[in-house]
Amino acid sequence: MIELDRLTKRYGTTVAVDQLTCTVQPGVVTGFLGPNGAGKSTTMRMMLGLDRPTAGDVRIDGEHYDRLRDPLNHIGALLEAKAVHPGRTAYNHLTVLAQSNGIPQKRVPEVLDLVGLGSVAKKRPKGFSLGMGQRLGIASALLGDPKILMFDEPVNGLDPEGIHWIRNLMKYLASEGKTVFVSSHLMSEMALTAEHLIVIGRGRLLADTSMREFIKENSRSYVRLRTPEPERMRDVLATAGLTPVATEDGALEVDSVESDRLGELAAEHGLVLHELSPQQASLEEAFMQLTAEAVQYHAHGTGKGA
Amino acid sequence: MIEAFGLSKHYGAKTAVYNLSFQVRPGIVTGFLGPNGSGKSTTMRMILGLDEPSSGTVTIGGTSFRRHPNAARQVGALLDAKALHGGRSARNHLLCLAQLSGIPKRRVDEVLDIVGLRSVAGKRSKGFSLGMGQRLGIAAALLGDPRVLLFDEPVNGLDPEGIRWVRQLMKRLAAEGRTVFVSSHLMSEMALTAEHLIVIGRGQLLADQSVKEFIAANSADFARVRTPDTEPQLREKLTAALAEAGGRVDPEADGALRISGLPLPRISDVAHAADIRLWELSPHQASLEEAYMRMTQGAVDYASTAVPGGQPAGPGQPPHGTPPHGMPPHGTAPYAMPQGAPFGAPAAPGGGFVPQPPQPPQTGFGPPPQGPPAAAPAPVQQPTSDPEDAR
Amino acid sequence: MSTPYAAPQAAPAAPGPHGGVDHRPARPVEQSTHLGHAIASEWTKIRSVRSTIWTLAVMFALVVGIGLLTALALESGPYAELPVLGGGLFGMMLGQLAIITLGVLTVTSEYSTGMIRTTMTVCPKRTRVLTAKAIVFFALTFVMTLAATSLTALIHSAMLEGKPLSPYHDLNVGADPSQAVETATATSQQWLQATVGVSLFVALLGLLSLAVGTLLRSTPGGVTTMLGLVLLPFLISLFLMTESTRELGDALREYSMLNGLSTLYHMPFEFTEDASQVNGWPLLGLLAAVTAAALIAAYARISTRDV
Amino acid sequence: MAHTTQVIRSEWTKATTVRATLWTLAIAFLVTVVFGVLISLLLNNTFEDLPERERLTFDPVLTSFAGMSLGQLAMIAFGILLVASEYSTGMIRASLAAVPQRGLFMTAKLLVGTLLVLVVGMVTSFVTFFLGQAVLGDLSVSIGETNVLRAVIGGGLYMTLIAVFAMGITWVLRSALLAFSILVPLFFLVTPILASIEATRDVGYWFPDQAGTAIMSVVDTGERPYGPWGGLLIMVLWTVAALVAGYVTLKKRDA
Repeated sequence: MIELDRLTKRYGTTVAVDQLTCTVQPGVVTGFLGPNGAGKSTTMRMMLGLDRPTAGDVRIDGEHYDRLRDPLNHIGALLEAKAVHPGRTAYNHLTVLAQSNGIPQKRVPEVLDLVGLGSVAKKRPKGFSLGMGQRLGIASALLGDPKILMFDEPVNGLDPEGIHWIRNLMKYLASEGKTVFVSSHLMSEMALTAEHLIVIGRGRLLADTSMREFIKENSRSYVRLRTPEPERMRDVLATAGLTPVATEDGALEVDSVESDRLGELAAEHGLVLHELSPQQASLEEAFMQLTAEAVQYHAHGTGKGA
Repeated sequence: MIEAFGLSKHYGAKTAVYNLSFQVRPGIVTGFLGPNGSGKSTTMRMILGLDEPSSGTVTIGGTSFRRHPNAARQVGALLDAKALHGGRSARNHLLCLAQLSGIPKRRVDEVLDIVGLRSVAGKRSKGFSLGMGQRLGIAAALLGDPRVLLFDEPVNGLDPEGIRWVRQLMKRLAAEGRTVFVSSHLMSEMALTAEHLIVIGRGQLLADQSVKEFIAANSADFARVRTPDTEPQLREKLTAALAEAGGRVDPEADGALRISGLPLPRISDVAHAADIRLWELSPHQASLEEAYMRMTQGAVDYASTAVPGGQPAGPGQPPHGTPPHGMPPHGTAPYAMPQGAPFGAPAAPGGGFVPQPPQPPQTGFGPPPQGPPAAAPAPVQQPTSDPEDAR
Repeated sequence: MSTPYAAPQAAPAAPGPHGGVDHRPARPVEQSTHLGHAIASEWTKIRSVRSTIWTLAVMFALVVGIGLLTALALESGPYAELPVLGGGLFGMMLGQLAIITLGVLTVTSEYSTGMIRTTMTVCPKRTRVLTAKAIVFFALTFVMTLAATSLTALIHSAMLEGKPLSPYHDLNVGADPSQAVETATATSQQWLQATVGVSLFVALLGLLSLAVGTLLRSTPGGVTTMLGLVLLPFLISLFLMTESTRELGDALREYSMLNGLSTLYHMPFEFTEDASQVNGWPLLGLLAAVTAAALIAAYARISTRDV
Repeated sequence: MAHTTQVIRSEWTKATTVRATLWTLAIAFLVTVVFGVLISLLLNNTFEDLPERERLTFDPVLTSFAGMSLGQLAMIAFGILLVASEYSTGMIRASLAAVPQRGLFMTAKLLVGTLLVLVVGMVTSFVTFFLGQAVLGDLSVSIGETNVLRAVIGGGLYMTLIAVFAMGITWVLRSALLAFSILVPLFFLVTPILASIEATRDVGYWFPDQAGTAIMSVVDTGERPYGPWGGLLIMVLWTVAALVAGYVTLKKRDA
């Protein structure tokens, strides 16, 4: 569990993180979202005691980070992929970290195998690709088998196979009762991974809610219908007090209703359905809606002139 | 138009790219996919004349890159975001590139506007986030208003707003008749952006086809059907009826049914005939990710160990609960598809993805966790998972 | 694909002010580029990085500052111990290190930052880029060192000219300064060598560093190599004083870069009785030849090797 | 305390698993010994040619340590690389995440670094002394003579302190390039020049390297305002000051 209490960080006059209060719960994957410059990285760095808060507090399982003895056994973090000496082999890199926290040596080959770097354990990371660096970073996060895991953009540089793997890994870790805190800009990835969301913009908390709630609250959900008898369907829906909207491809979209009810309605009137699918907006869309004005570097809508 | 013919690149004894021939056509966004180490970057670098091919040729608009009288007016490229001197301001960075290819100075401010970096143009790029660096790289690519654009992982580090912007930018550039060639690992992004795909693995061409064809050829669609919760017997009845009609029916965790091998109207008819009401009947297309994973399995270089209690990396795990709607569906196909792997031979030691049976849990060095947390591991091979079959 | 319902965002964003191909800003189409473009570009590159400005400022401060201190120290003595303009050497010994570093960095920073790939994709004519770099760098460092050496020479000539020559230089003169018949002056040849000559020498040394940087593509590698090239021959020569090796030692010392610089200040390591015979130009020519050879190697390297 | 030993062990692994650090130590040893022997050899052959004054103040111990002026550069490089590589690679974040107690972290690194340079420094000092004396022949002194053991041990201490001083400075500067470009010219050009020019000699003597050198001479030329131990003390003070400044920087600044 990670608790933030009015956490604040100022650099000179700019406020990077502003009175952030929230709790990251164990047992679920919590996504940490925000536009660039929202203060995500600063927040994560303060959690790890790398940056000092200007005011407020952040606690890991009730303790300040720098009070933790062997912190790797409490919290494992992937902050940036290549935080590694290029001349030290992957195996030795992990050994260094393991020794500093009294983690048994045999754990090192274990995590290397786990992330798929077993075959290059004795190679120097100088020649690693971004994806391999990322895997090494993930290995160091898992090293102490901590109860809390923090990943900053974990899929950066990973190939699809790696992306798939890390997604399942995070879900598995959460299902084991661990606290998993992930920041990412990739909404489609997040949607597949996170159950809970913490969204910040300009250093402030914008949302702290479940994925489902978040999408529901910040976008439109509807049911798409397809039937050989669209006219009759319209009438039936109108009678029920619903207003369908026809789409270009001949389907009907009905807002704010459960598909269950539409199924019953159709059956009642003997209507054949060729599709009855509940639709939800994507996380990306919901996120855009929420953070619209918290975006810092707005590109112009056009690539013109280009 | 980019044309590669018999392109090969060896580094010592190692072959990075082997006999690669393809065309990237103007007017559409072409995606360039492949696992890590498959030779994507090397190919990109050869297109741009940074690396010399060991054999074969690659031309842009009929001329090899290094022969272009003014390459920047023909070709714009984003190779990696931070390929710039951190001590130089964004504007000066673009200015020196503009001068190098005789582009007027005001174009610098134009592209800064396009990518939204005008306000930080005078700041040194050292302090830029990855996303800002990426925008600057895109600005540099657009500088010469080129007919051909190459982007390597363009959304890396961008925030959601930026990702969406890049996606629209690339589509617009293509719509203007330019050649847009994009490499990315993010399948969901690619699916939204690219129309055509070139897929390579271990340096060789695996596929050169439209996204639609690619997905169709490499995955299976299915339908999701829900019957009223209140009457469980309807579910049994429907299962039997659909099986009789030739469909393949699998239960999903939330009580819905997953049906493959039958078109939606047919399912509807079967249900109707059996007098079963439906609460949901949604089409699910396989995702590009799933299709891609199946195609490239043999060509993955650094495969991770299976997630404990989960599944070997690969699509097709049963959901841990109801997945958020509309996410790429969990594929029906298990991972270890022999025909999915173009390199049928057993993977080289230390390399290739080897289909793995479900493994004992591996995280944690304490007592092993009790059993897998999710559904029982899927069988490694399923006879019906043949793509053609499922279609 | 997987998000069929993402309908709202599927609609393309509102077209921007410039919608399509036809609205591209009209501007003169330049079919091809030439060296002039590359030079303009390199000039922007070199001036837009703080480290360049700092390095040159440090060089300037070292040369002029140490020159001034030396002049003050020399002025306090009764005799002119050195050639009038010779005191500039000490500042330049340090100042040349700044130029060497800058020369190496001009190329290697492109490699270490990855900028080189951007540059080469914008201008695939690699030799042109190298030529432009060399021209811009040489011109800039030459002008800067010329300013520094000229100012130093002016200071020295103003403060030291007219001091009596040390009696040790002329055994006929007694120990009493007032009896010294000759006073220290700087000939026009000395002026030319201590300003233009030294500036050419140091700028060439920088150019050599640039070539070495191109060959090695590594900042520490380049700087170490250049420091070795400048310092080692002289250091090694110190250890070759025994009879058998003395000749080799003398040759190393005579042709060392430090002696090249020193000679231009009319203070060659090998003491000669006749000051009028001291001439720095041959060693400068030697350095030019070495630099040319290194540049040729750099051209060969840059055009054949993968970036 | 178990925790401290863990961290020290980790730092030990860090220092010994990167080739660059080990190479610099090896180079420090080789350069010092080889140059020391060469110069001793040279002097032994040319002793008769030396001016009277130099023959009278001839210091066989200091002569055998002549290679140290070059060898110390490698020691400085070791000190700089040990610390700066944390920053240049980003490893510092992984390290501080693993050991958030920054004082402990720095102490452990310092201890490991000091131990390594002390051992290498001492070995270098003794080896170069004995080889140098062997080569010096008639001019040599034995380790048992007055002040000689002090000078030889002092040589090891000097090399240790110069590397630790470099570490302290690097903690402040956090960049290898900066540290190199300040320390190398300082010790290789500036202080030797200051100490050899009459006018500036009095200032030059107070720099750490010049002061520290005093411990290595057996013959007191009486030029310096302090004795051998006084000189070493000055060097220790410089080193402590650099370390304190380094600690404050580490403690105060965000990683």
